[in-house]
Amino acid sequence: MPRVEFNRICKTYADGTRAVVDLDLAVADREFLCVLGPSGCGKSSTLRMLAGLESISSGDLVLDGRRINDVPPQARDMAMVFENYALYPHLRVFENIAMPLVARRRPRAEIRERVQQVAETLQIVEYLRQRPQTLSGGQRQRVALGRAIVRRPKMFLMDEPLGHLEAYLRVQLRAELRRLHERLGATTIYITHDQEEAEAVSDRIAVMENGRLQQLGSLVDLLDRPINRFVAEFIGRIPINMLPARLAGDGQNLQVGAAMMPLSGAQSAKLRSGGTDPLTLGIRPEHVALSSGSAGETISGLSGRVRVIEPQGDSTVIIADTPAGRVSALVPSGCVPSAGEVIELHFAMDCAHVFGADNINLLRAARNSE
Amino acid sequence: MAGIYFRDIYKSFGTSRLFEGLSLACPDRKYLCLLGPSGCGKTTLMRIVAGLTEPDSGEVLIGDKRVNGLPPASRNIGLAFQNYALYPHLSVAGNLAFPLRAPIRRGRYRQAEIEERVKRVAALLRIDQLLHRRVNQLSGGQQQRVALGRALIHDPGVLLLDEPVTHLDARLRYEMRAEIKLLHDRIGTTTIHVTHDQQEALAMGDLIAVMRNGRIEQLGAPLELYHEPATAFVAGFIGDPPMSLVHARLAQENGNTIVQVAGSSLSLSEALAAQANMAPSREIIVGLRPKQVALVERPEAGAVATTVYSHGRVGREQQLVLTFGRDEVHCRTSSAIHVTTGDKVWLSISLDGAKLFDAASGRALAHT
Amino acid sequence: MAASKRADRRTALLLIAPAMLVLVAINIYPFIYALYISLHTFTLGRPTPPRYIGWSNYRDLLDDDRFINSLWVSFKFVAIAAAVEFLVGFALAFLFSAKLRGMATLRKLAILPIMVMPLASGLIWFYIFNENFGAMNWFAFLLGAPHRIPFLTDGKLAILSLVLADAWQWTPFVMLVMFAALQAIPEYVYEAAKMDGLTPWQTFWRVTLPLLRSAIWVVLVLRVVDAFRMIELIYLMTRGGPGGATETLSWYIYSTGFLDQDLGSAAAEAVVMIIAVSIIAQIFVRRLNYGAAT
Amino acid sequence: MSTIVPDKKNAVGAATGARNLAIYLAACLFVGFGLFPLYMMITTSLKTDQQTFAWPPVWLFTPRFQSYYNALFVFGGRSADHYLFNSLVVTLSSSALAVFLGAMAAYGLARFRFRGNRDVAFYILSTRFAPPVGFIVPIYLMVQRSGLLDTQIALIVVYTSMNLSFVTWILRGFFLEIPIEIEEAALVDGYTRWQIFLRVALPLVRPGLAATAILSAIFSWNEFLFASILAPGDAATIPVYLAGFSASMNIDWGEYMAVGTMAVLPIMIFTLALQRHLVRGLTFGAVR
Repeated sequence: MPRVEFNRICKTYADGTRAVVDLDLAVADREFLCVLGPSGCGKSSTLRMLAGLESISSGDLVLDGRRINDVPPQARDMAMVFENYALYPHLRVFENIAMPLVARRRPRAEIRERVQQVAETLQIVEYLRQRPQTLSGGQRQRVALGRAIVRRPKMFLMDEPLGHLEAYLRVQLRAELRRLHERLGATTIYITHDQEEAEAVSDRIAVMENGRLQQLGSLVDLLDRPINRFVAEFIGRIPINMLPARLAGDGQNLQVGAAMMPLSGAQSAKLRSGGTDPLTLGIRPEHVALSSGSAGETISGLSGRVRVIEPQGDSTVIIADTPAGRVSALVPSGCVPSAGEVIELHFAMDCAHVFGADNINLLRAARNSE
Repeated sequence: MAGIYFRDIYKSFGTSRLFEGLSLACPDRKYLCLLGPSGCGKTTLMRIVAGLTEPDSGEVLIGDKRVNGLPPASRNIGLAFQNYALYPHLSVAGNLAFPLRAPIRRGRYRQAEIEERVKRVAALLRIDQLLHRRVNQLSGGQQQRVALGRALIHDPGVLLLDEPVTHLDARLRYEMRAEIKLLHDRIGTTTIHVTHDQQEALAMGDLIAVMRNGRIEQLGAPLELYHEPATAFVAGFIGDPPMSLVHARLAQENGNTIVQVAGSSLSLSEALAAQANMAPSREIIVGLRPKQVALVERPEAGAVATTVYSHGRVGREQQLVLTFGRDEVHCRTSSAIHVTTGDKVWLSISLDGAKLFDAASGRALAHT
Repeated sequence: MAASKRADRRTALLLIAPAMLVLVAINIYPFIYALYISLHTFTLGRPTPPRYIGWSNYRDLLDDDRFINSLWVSFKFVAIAAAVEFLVGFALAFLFSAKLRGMATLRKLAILPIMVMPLASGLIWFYIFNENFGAMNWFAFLLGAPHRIPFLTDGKLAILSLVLADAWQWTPFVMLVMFAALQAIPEYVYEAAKMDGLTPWQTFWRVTLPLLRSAIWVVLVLRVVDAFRMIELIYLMTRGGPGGATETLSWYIYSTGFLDQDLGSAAAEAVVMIIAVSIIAQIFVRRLNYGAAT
Repeated sequence: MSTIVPDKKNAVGAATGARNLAIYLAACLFVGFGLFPLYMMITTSLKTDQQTFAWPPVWLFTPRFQSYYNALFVFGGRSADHYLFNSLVVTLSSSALAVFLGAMAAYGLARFRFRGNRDVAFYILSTRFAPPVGFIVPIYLMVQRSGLLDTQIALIVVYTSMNLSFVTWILRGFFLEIPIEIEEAALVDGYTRWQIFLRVALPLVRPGLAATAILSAIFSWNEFLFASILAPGDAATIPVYLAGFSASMNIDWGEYMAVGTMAVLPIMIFTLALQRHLVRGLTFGAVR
C-alpha cells in the first residue's frame, strides 16, 4: 500500500513561475525514492510541499489515505535533512540533535539516552560538546542526519544532503545512507542532481525536468529505455552520443553522415510509422566499438579521427571527430588507438535510441517487442 | 615554453609543516595533474609556482630560471583560479584584456593588438558572443572559459589550473575536459592542473603526481598509477572503485608462502610469493580490484566469510561494500543477487593481479 | 621572501598612516592634553597662565554635589531611555517583519526620525511640550487633564519628556537594527524548527532570541553610550533645569567648561567620563570580537 | 503570538485577516507618532503668529509660504543661506576625506598581516565610543592655539576624525568580503598592490563607499557640539545658527521652524533614497 501519493500536484509561485506541473507520483512504504533532475527542475519544490514548508497550489497530497495539504509541518511526522545542513548555529551538537525531542517535551533522561544512541550510530559522540561551526562538512552532515533520525519519524526527506561535500566523502556517506535506510526502514525521498548518487542509494529514480516528471524507474530502465532525449542525455556517467540522422530511402537503414546503420525489422517499422525528419540517433559510448584503419568493406561503420584519449583504468574513453559530429566510445584499455589515428566506429544498433523532432524516443519499446 | 622544477621545497604554516624536502619535475610541454585529497598541499604547490606563496626554502625553476622571490607578475604564468576570480566590475572583454593592460606590460601591446587578442582568445574558447556581457551574467561554464582565456591571453610560459572543471555539472565537465586537453595539444604550454578527482586526473594528465600530507606518493603516467601503484594510498585512491585494501599476514605452509586473511589462507602465485619474500615484516596489505573478488553463496574451500555493510547500484551492476575485520572490500555482482545489509556472505578471492604492500610503510612490495 | 614581506609591510603602513595620524591628532593627543589640563587650574579668557595643582580637581569632584547629581541624572536618563527604546523597538521589529503589502513603505517612513538633526528634534519637541500652546498639552487636555502640565519645568516630568524626545528619535533605530538582524536569520533555521516540531513560542525562545543575541548587544551598547553623551536635547529643551533635574554628566562638563569657563575642572570631569565610557566600550568590543569569531 | 516567528509567504497555514488588520493599525500608529513632530515642524513654519500660539492648536489652515522662507535667503547677509553653505562645505569635505583615508586604512587592515593589526583595528573601532564632550576642552584649546578658531578647517579635521572610525571599520568588512583570489589574479596579471587597491578593490566596494559617505554626511551635517564651540561665528554651520534662536526670550517660532525644516529635509530625502547598507553602517557592520 503506497504511503505517499501526489495527485496532480501543481506549484505556481506568486511571480507566476510554475515550479511543479501536474505531478502524479506514488511512493511505496519503506521505499527509497530519488528525485533526480538538474537545478530548477522542481524537485526541491516537490520535497518542500511534501514537508509542508511550501503551500500546494492545486492537487492532493495524500499520506496513508489522508489528504494532508493543509496539515502544518509540525504535525506531519516527517524529518528533513537540508542541503546546507540547517543546523542551529547557536547550539552545540548535542542540543541540535536533541531539539526534536525537546520540542516534544520528552524527559531529560530519555533525551540524553536517545541522543547518545544516535551519536554512537553516526560516530559523532566525540563532537557532542562542539558547535556546528567547528565541524567539517561531513561531520555537520552527520549531525543533521542525527537530528532527523533521533525522533524516529514516519518519513525522511533529504534535499541534496551530500551536495556540499567533497567527492570522496560523498561516496562514503552514500553507502552509510543506504545502510541507515536498511536499518531504519523508513520511507525516504531523496533529492539530488547527481545520477551516480541516485543510483547508489535508491530503489527507484524519478527524473524531473521543467516541473514535470519525465520518467520513473530503475536506473537500468532509464539507461536502456529513456522516454525522451532529456532523460537519455541526463542519465549515463559518460554522456550519450547524439548524432543527426535520417531514415534512408529504403527504410531499412539509418543514415548517419555518409554511413548506413542497419535497423532491425521492428525498429524500422517504428521509425517508418512515427518518425519524421530530422531524427537524432542516441548511442551510449559503451555501445560503440572500434576497428582501426579503413578496412573498406564495413558499411555500418562511421570513420573518424581520434582526438582525445581519456584512460579510466580498465577502460578508456576515445573521443573521435566524425563527419556526423564528435563521438565518444568506451573501450577496454587493452586496445586503444593513438591520437590522430583514423578509426572506424561501429554502433550496436540494438541498443540505439532514435529521437524524433519532438525529442520523444521512437524506439523506446524496441527491445521488449523483439 | 619551459618545464617546472621543484627542488627540495620546505614550507610550514605556523607550526604545521607541509613540505619537507619535496622535489618534483614537470617536463616542458607536459600536462601534469597534481592529485590528492584536500589538505594534501597540491594547491599550495601550485601557488608556489605562481609566486602567491613563497617556500621557506628550496628552489623553484621555470625553464632554467630560478623564480624564488620573483613577484607573480614577472613569472610569465597564466593562472585560472578554482572560483574563477573574475573581476565582477568588468565585462568579459575587460576581464580578458586586463592582463594585457597591466603596468608590467605597459607599452607592449597597442590598443588594436589588445582588441585583436581578445577576439582571438574569445573565438578559441567560443565566448566571442559574450564579450560585452558582465561576468556575473554568465553561466558557470562560461565563467570558466573566461577565466581560462584570461590565463592564456598573454601567451604565458606556464599554465596553472586549479580545479578548472570542478564546479561544472557532469555533462559540461566532460565536454570541457576534452576541450582543455585539445587546447593543450594545440598550444603545448606546460600545464599544472590541480584536482582531487582521480577520474579527471586519469583522463587529462600526461603525468600524475599523487600527493598526500605534503609528500609525492607517486609520479607517473595515468595507467602506470592504475596498474602499478607504488603505495597503498595510491592504490586506494585511483580507480572507480579504487582497490580494496585488506590487512593480512604472511605465513609459511609446506614451504610455500601463503597469506592469512580473516581466518582463511590464500596461496600465492610464484611471482607474488617472490614479492612477498621481500617483505620487511609479516604484516602486509593486499590490494584487490573488484574483479578479483567474487561472491559465493555457500562457504567453500578458500572462501572468506564477510558481512554486507551496504549495497547500491552502479550502472547495470550491484556494488557491495563488505566488512572484513577492520577493512572494507568493494565487490561487484549482478543485480539479480539479492542481499541486504547485515547478511553474511562468502567471498572467493583470487590473488592473481593483487598488489601487496608493506603494512607499516604502505609501500608496494614487488620492485626493489 | 623577506623582501616581499617587507614591501607588504611598507604598503600597509603607507595605507594606514594617514588615518592614524588624524586619529592621533584628534583622539589620542587630546586625551593626553585633557589629562594635563585636569591637573591645572585653567580659566577660559583669563590672562593668567595655567597653574599646576596636582589631583585637586579630581578631589574636588568627590565633594561636588552637582557632579554627583549629574552622575545620578545621567544614570536615570540612560537607563530609562535605553530600556524604553529597546523594548519598544524590539517589539516593533517583529511587527514590521510581517510580510504584508505596503509594510516596506511603512518601515521606510518609520525610520525617518533617525536622520533628523538632534538639535532640530530638540527644537520640535521644545515646541510640542510648550506649556501654553504645545500640542502635548492639548492631547493631555483631550484625555481629561484638569490643568496645563508643565512638561519641561517640573523636575520629575522634565527628564521623562527628554526620554520621550530621545525615544522618538532612537526607537526607530532599534527597530531598524533588530529588523535587519531578524532578516539575517536564515530561513532554513525556521524550516528546521518546523520540521523538528517546535511551537512558535519554543521557536522564539530557543531559536530566534539566541540568534539575535549579538545584535541585541550591539544595539544596547550603542544606545547606552549615545544616550550617555546626548547633549542637544538638553541644550534646547531644559538646559539642565529645573534645578539640575536634567543635568547629565555631558551637560555638566559642557557648562563647567564653556558656561562657567573652568577648563581645569571640566577636563577632570571629561577624563572621568572618557575612562568610564572606554570601559564599557572595551567590554563591548571584546564581545563583538568574540561574536565575529564564532 | 504567531508574529514571534516571521512567517514565510508560502508556508502552510496563512495569516488571518483580523491579525493583518491589527498589524497594520499598530504599524500606522507608530509611523504616525514618528511623523507627527515633523508635521508640527513643517506646519508651524507655514503658520502665522496667531496660528502658532493659538489654543487649542490650529490643525487646518491655509499655509503661508512667503515671509519665513524668504527671510532665510538674504544672500550676502548673515542668514540661513550663509550657514547652509558653511554646512555644505564642511559636510562634503569631511565626508570625502573620511571615506578616502578610511578606505585606505581599511584596505591596509583587511589585506596585510602585520603585528598589531587587530589592535589597530579595534582601537579605530573604539574611538566610535569616545564621548565627544570629553574631548571638547583640549580640542578647543588646540584649535585656539593654532589660530583656527571659527574656521571651517577646524571642523573638517574634527569631523573627519570622528567619521574615520566607522568608515574604516565598515569598509574593512567590505574589503574582507572580496575573495582574495580576485586580487591574486590581478597580482598574477601584473598589477602592483597600490594599483590593485585603486583598480580592483575600490570599484568592488562601491556600495560600501556610498554607505559610509552617506553616514559621514549625516553625522557632519547634524553635529552641533563641536560646531558650537569651534565655529561660533562666521564659520558656523546650520545647527549653530538654529541654536542661536533659542537663546532669545521671544522666539520667532515660524522662522525658527523654517530653518529647522531647511536643516532636516535635505539629509532626510537624501538618505531615504539611499537606504541600502544603512543598518550595516549604523552598527559598523555588526548587523547587516
